Amino acid sequence: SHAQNKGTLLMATTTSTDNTGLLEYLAPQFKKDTGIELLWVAVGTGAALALGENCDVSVLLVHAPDAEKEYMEKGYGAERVQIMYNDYVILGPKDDPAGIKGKSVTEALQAIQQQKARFASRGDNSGTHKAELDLWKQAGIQTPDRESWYLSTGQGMLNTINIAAEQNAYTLADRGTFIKYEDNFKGNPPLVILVEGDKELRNQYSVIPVNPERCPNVKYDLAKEFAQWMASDKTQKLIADFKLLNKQLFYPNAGE
Amino acid sequence: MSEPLYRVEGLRYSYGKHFDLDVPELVIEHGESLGIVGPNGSGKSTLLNLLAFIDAPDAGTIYFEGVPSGPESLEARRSVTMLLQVSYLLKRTVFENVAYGLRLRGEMQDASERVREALSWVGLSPDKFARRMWHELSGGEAQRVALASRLVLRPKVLVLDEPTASVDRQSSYLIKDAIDRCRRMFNTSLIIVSHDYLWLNTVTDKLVRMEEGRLVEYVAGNVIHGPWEETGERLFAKRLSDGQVIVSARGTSLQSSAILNPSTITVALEPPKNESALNILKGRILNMSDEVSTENVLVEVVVAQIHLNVRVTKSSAVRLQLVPGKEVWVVFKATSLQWI
Amino acid sequence: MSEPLYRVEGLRYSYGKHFDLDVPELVIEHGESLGIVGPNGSGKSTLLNLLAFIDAPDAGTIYFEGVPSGPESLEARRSVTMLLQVSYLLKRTVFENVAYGLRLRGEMQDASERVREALSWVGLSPDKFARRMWHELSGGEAQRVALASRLVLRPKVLVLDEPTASVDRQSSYLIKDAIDRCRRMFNTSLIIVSHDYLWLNTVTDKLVRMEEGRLVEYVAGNVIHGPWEETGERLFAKRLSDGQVIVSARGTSLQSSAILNPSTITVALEPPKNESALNILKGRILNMSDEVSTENVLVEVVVAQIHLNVRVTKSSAVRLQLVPGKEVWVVFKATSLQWI
Amino acid sequence: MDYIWQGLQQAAVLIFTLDPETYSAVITTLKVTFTSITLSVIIGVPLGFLLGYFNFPGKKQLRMVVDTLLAIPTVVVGLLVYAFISRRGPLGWTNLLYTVPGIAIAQVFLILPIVISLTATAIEGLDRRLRPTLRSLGAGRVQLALTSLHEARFAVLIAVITAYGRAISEVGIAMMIGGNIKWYTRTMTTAITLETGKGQFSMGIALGVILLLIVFLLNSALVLLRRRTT
Amino acid sequence: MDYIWQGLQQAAVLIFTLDPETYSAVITTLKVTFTSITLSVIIGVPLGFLLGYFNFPGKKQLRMVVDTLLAIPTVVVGLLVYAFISRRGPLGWTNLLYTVPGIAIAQVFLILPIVISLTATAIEGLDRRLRPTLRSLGAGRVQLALTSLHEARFAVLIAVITAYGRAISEVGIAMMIGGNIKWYTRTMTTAITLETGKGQFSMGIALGVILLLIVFLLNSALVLLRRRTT
Ligand SMILES: Nc1ncnc2c1ncn2[C@@H]1O[C@H](COP(=O)(O)OP(=O)(O)OP(=O)(O)O)[C@@H](O)[C@H]1O
Ligand SMILES: Nc1ncnc2c1ncn2[C@@H]1O[C@H](COP(=O)(O)OP(=O)(O)OP(=O)(O)O)[C@@H](O)[C@H]1O
Ligand SMILES: [Mg+2]
Ligand SMILES: [Mg+2]
Repeated sequence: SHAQNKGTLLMATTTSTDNTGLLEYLAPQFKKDTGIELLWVAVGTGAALALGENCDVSVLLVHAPDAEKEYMEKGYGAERVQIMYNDYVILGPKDDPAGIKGKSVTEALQAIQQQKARFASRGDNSGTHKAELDLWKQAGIQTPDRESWYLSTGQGMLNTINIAAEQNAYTLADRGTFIKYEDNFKGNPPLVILVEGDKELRNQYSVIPVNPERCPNVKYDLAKEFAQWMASDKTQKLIADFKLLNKQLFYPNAGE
Repeated sequence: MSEPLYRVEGLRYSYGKHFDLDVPELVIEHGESLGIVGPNGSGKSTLLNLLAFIDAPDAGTIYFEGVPSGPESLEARRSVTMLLQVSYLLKRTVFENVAYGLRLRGEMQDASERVREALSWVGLSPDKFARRMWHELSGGEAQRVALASRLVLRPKVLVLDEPTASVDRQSSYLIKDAIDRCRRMFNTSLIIVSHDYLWLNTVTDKLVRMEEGRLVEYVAGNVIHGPWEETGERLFAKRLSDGQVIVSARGTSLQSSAILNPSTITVALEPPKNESALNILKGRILNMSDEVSTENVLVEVVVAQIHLNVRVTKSSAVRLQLVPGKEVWVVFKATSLQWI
Repeated sequence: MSEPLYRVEGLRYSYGKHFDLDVPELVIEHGESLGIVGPNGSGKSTLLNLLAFIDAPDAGTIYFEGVPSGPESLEARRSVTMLLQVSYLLKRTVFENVAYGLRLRGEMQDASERVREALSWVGLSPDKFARRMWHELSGGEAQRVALASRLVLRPKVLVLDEPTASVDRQSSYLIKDAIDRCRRMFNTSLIIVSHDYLWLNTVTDKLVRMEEGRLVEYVAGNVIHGPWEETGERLFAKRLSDGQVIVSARGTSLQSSAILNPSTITVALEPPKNESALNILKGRILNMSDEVSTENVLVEVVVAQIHLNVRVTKSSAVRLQLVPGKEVWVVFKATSLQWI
Repeated sequence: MDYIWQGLQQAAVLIFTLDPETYSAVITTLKVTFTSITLSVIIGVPLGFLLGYFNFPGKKQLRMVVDTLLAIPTVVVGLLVYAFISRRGPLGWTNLLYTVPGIAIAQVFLILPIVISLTATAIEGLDRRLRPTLRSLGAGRVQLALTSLHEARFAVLIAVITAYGRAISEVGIAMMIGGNIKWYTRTMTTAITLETGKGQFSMGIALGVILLLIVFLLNSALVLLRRRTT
Repeated sequence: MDYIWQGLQQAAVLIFTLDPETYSAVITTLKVTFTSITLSVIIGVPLGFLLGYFNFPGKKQLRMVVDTLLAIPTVVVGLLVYAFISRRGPLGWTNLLYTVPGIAIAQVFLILPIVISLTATAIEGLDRRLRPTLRSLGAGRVQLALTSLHEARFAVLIAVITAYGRAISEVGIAMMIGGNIKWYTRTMTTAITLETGKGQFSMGIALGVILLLIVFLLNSALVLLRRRTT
């Protein structure tokens, strides 16, 4: 049975959720369950947070835990609901010139730096970029900048993967986008996963309804309903079932 | 109305340092027909542009029917229409060009009739030309279309800047007829510039001459330009290409021009003896033309490279058996030249 | 050289259905000076464009010094230079305009001298004008700059389309001198179109007339245009505005035009009696001009709205005491009119 | 390489199946660009006329500013307009953000300089005799402007076509102000960008081909119209 | 709203501290756009002249195609060029991808239609008497073309300025073909897009202001140059 029409809810999100098709997959179900039509604007993480800060959207779906925390502290968000994660992987050319296959993240990054093997960085302050910066720090390497082997692309994930592929470079990517990328190449892409599975590589997504006290115009009720719906068991199952090339892209972890 | 059509006071216009127009006074009456002659660059077109309210003067006022008027007075501007020296047709058909002014005035009811009429006035068959595009015309045809688009407006004042340049002789008389018809039917006043004195004479009642930005009395075309040389006897002299010399009383500068009134020149068949006049020059008659509605004939005499117009009565022309091609002597005094 | 300057064979050019130029044959010799007259729209400019290799003919060949030439023959195009009827100046200074052709030919060594010279030929002081921009000129000045930029090229052939339209009378003789100088100094041949017969007569050796796209023998300007009416006696008649009638032998169509040679007309002081000539018309002499280098005078007689040129000898002009303004009778036969 | 070819095929499929997503983006694109070009013509052609026709002190400087604005990046326009119509901006109450009229209005700022500058150039290129001719025939101010524009109609039309091309091909403003919301504010260009971002290059090409086809049809319609009216 | 003001301040700071990242992006931008505009002028002005000057069968159709290409989105150009110069493309061996010359060449496809179309319009707007005048003065083919362009110089210059504005403000090609690689192929516009994506709106504005300042300086230089040469 269809719920009655309750209007639209505007969300700002990062490009990864949009590009993988997850939202396209969830939105009709959300409408069916709640009568709310979900509309979203896919932008960079920083821009998504800024849109929330400016009261232009009612809810956010983002993945940059540190920035999110700061955002909450400033009182921009009403609450932060953890929804799901996927993980980051280090991709590289099939012939793996720096020989990082199977190494730990720290060792892999060190090898890349020592060999001056090319590495493509998002360089756009996105969740993925911030995670990458953390990983360099953990590996005890000062963040490379003007190194000729370090390419800061300032672009979305998929474009950065493409650049890495063209340049025979390594890169850090979220698994969801990589699977999508693999799909584009009918399962035979020039870049392959070389490092995966480390604990440090987790990529957490959260929903943040915008604080109605700062922004009286936002549809806080609908935003809350969306957060609850995303965290509900039914939706968590839906997320787990979302697959590309028969591979799971996101791992629900609401309430963890 | 007691106010004249135009009353001009202290009119000035200049193009940077190149040229100054200076018309301290000018009155044109209703229904008058004024011809303006003068050499190239003397300011005729500049004056017409001011009188047709196309440009605004730098100083001075033009009273049109008693009202100070200028380019911003649409009322006045619609009473006066001007044919530019190098006419410009809109990128439309001939019909649309001629009808354009009517369209502006919202008088399109009988436009088709009026356009056809105006075209035939200037000697263009409406059936042949009305549908042509603006560029499908010869030079003279284009000029005539431009004229038709002014005549069709039945204006109070028709200002024409060389209407017959590039028009063939036969058609130029056709145009004269068209202009006369306009005068008769709509009591249109005329201000016409032309280098064709003969034609202008037949169209206008009154002629004035423009020289270096100033209006001077009409003196049928004898301007003797500098440079001059100084001679011992307090005189200026101009040496002609065949060695003859024109002498004049001293002027202000060796570059000045002087005017020689055709009535102050006499024609003789022999070089006169015991004459007080200092200038006795040999020349040949090139042309003789009727000064319409007077008893005079204008005789154009070529002296070396200079063309002098001499006014003689018809009877003396007959008495002296003047005929084009004949060798004659022209005689005038050194003091007859007036410096401008 | 045995080959003439121009030999034209079967030349044709048409603008859609509006107009056809048809010149089956034309020869112009080296150093010749040809004048072309004719009414507006008769195809004069079209012919000049072809002779100056600006446009290509639809059919026929122009042999220039024996070589078939056209717009693609740069060599020929550089030997011939043409002044357009409505001249166009490049958006540069006067100096640059006049020097442009020299620049094209890579003859800039003594350009400054040559430009100044050419400007003074057309009566423009180089100091005053050389630095002006193209739009800082009066109509006649612009025309003269355009002419100077042709004269400076010292061309083999100078093609001029109404060089004196909008030029004042005095300057038109200056231009004649400039053209003559060109002929003398560089043996330049001339092809000139003008509506000013008088001036043209003094510049050219030979005149031809253009009518409806065809060259006809020169007949000093008497063309009597249709429409005609039919009369009972196998004649065509044209009623003039004052009621007088011109009669002619039957032509092919009531719309045709007829040519009346000025030599076939006589002037009389009284209406002749017992005359076989059918046309005896009353008119008034407007103008008399010298047919330079002949013993004749051209007398322009106005009969109603029609202007007829009549050729008389100087001696009969004197005998009849002809003078502008005089009333006379013109007499010609119905068979003197030739249909074209 | 292959994706170009696939893109062409896909374009055909999208057209013949009347794909609803594509159809929606086409409609949005047309709505946006018709609005923005109409506004820009209404505002820009008169301003361009004034700039080209009159001489006044500071004209050169003004012209230079307009010419400089030809180089304004779409994102910058997006940012500026966003600053005003964002909820917390002074015009937040207009609710223009993420709407079709919002994109159109922002595009006006992008293409107005093109319309103004090229119209001014068209007017400046007119024959010097036009102004005195029109005055001599008794044209008032407005009639003078209209006829001058009519005389320059081919150049003014190209000004409009160029501006329209800029509007229909821009993506920064449509992204930023429209938000690329599916079924609502997704235009052809934001859709192309999205598909490209997803790596669906052939789909990007397909949509690009459809966009150009639309423009080609519009241009053809214009030519027919022009032929019928002149 | 605040970020506009902050952006202006930040622009001043970036300029006065000669910020190296900004400086690098400015240099890259100038390199790219100078190359692309030079190539486009060399190719486009002659083609525009031919299109505007000659009448030939199919001219109208050709013109319509060029006018349509005025509306080609930058991403589509990026996709097409990418297809050729990607490593797997037929021109992969040129190694143009992610290089400054690569961006410049791709931009040529974007702005060539502008140069061609506006040049053709400029030529078409010339006085009908120009052609016979030049022929009568003995101009050869090339001289005829050069003088015609010189007569239309103001309109041709605006064509070039418009095209340059398009090149310097475009972002899709610089992103796709240049890759926005910091210190190498990051241009002003890709930097602006990046900052905007980061939510650093004031930085976006700052860079936008600097971009416009540069264009303003270029335009002023052009005006001075023009004054000195005419
Ligand atoms: N725009 C201009 N800038 C500078 N000087 C100009 C300009 N227009 C005309 N002049 C100069 O002003 C003077 C008068 O020009 P005007 O056109 O009134 O002469 P005109 O008497 O009509 O001559 P013409 O018989 O040649 O038509 C000329 O000497 C001309 O050189
Ligand atoms: N582009 C054109 N398209 C159609 N007809 C034209 C075109 N140009 C000229 N004509 C026609 O061709 C005829 C000849 O024109 P041309 O210019 O040669 O005449 P012309 O003898 O020079 O006349 P004018 O004394 O008026 O200069 C005219 O009847 C004119 O209407
Ligand atoms: Mg004049
Ligand atoms: Mg002609």
